[in-house]
Amino acid sequence: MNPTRRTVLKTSSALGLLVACGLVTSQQALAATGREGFSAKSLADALAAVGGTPADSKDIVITSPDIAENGAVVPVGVVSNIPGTSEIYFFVEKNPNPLAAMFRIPEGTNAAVQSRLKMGQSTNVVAVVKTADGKLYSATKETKVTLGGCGG
Amino acid sequence: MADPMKIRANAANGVTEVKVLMAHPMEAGIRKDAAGVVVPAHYITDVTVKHGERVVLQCLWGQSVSQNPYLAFKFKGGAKGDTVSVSWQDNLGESRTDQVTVA
Amino acid sequence: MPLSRVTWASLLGLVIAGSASAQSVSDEIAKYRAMLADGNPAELVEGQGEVLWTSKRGPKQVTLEACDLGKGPGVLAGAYAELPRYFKDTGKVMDAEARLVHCMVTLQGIERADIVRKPFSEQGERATDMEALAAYVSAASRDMKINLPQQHAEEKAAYARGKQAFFYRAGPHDFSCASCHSKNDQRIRLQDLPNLQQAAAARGAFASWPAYRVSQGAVRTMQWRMADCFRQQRFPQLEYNSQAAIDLITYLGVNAKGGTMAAPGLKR
Amino acid sequence: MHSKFITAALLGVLASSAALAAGPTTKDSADLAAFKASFRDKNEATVDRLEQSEAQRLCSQDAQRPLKPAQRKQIEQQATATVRYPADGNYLGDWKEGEKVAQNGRGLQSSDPKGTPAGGNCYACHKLDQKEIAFGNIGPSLQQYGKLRGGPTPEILKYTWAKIYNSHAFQACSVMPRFGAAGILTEKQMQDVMALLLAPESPVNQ
Repeated sequence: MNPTRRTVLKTSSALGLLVACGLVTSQQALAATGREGFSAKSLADALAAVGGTPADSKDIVITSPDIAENGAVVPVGVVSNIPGTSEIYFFVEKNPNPLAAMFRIPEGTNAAVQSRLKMGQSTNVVAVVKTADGKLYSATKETKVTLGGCGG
Repeated sequence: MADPMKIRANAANGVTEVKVLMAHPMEAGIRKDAAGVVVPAHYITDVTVKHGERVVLQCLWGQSVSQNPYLAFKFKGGAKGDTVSVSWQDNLGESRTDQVTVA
Repeated sequence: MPLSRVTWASLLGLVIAGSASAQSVSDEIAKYRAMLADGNPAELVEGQGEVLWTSKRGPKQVTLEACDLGKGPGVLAGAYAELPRYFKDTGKVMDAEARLVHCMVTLQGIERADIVRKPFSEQGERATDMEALAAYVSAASRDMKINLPQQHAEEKAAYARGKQAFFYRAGPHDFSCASCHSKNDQRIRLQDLPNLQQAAAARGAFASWPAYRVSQGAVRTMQWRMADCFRQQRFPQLEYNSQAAIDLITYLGVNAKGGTMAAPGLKR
Repeated sequence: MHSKFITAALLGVLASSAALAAGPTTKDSADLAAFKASFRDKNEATVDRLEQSEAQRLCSQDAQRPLKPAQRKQIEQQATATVRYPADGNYLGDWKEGEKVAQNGRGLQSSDPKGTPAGGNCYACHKLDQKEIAFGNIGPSLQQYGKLRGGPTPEILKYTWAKIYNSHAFQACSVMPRFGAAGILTEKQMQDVMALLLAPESPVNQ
């Protein structure tokens, strides 16, 4: 990963966003084969692999528990109210490979999916939505993972 | 040979809700067994759900999806008696397809 | 920390803030469990158990469909909700797991040692035959009332022994079952500890085993639950199908009389 | 009924355990023998752990029918006599290490490989550092333990040490393990837990 581009991607100002949007096209080509993001070791790298820095959106709703009794199975649901949603990504920020899942939503399928993810520790869950015209939007929610039971 | 999936597909008001449970260890490749040996990665990478012949959802998954994965979503259309099929493939080349009649 | 809570703490002391946050934590845990309730992976294991129940297996190549789980040969519905019970043919009180082993040995001709060598799966492994059969058999009692018989002298004796075992303190930590399960409203970490002497809590516990444990990715049986409690009590290894295991399950099941079976459950 | 098992256990002390296993003379001792026969050795968790001390026998009974005040007093006195204070007079170790001991619930279980260091598992039952939300309520909250008691005064140091070492010294049949007397924690681990409870800079006292 090019460090200069990393810096740009991390900039979430309006200007940075425009720059990032400019990067989408080249990144899209990379993401076309689909699996590159899964080997990324940080959220920034994983986001870059799927197309760049998304814009925060209130039209994405993440349903996940505030506190998970066990990190091995954490229910996560994402609903996108953004018109033209074509892909939904689930990221678990602090996992060794943050990109957990990608869902391609064809015409006629509701832009809402539920699954269950592993979380090694308390972490942000980031949902990213890609629209048919290649724009990226995201929402973030924290889940606390607790130690349970008798402790051994 | 993997165990069969549990698939539910229910149609109501022109929308079909699909819920799937898949039997799979979803090993991330970082856990050590009792003898201290790392258990190799073994996880589902691709899932395709079809209504008849039409693809209604495609998934790419990584190691962070939980063991015995759960998937739920809805698509427009579908009627009682239609067929919904789910196929998965994993990183070791295993695969499985099961289908259910929409209720 | 929200401002309102800081204000509370400063006005009323930390004890109140502490209990308020404990309440919200248990509410969040309840939400987590509710979100998992739909889609219990134990269903996958029930399917595996059904195949075992209906397949011709063992040297004798017969199915388990003639197995008598206490309500007559082949009667599955409601059988789990009335176990452990006394069986005339063996002269013993047996729980579901002991009886399933008995059927596999007597009907199918499978060696007992081969069945009980490894009753519980390791993480990442497919469910064992015992886990799968327990899931399948318990599911056939779903929504039925827990009603362990206590007529036979051996059934009463098993309950009495189970009660004594429940209070038996030993080992380096001086623990008994009662250390954690004899008071109301207690938690270990964030997990509620049912007071198993009382009907309501005993019902909740008995009704929900076997259960899929998300922390282990496996269906665990009631005997596993007993053995794992003893492990955490720092006791030696509880033997599979041992008298203490069956006595304790009898104690719990009788205390749970009138509850409604909901197994296989889903647990942390 | 509830004291039968206990009586059997007491009889078991008089008879040798070998005699008990070989030929139980009453139904109760047969029940106890069958209970013990339901277990097997695994790792360091051996079946001799099922042999009760006198205090364990009495406390098993206490949970069903409370002991007499004189019996409780005797348990407390005997427990007090077991307490050994740190040889070097140093009560406070490193609170950061103490936090690790408080979080760790492993050790001495049949599933633990030989030599697994034991934790104190304090959070299973107590609230300590308020940042840890997963705490139990079997024991009282220990948040601000040192601060509320005016810091690590000589009296508080001695009392707290003894309480961790053998809780029965203050409350017969307490459910809290005897971390020192039963050899669960080392002297150093206890010093570290003491620091977690009493050091002014420990998160417990913030």
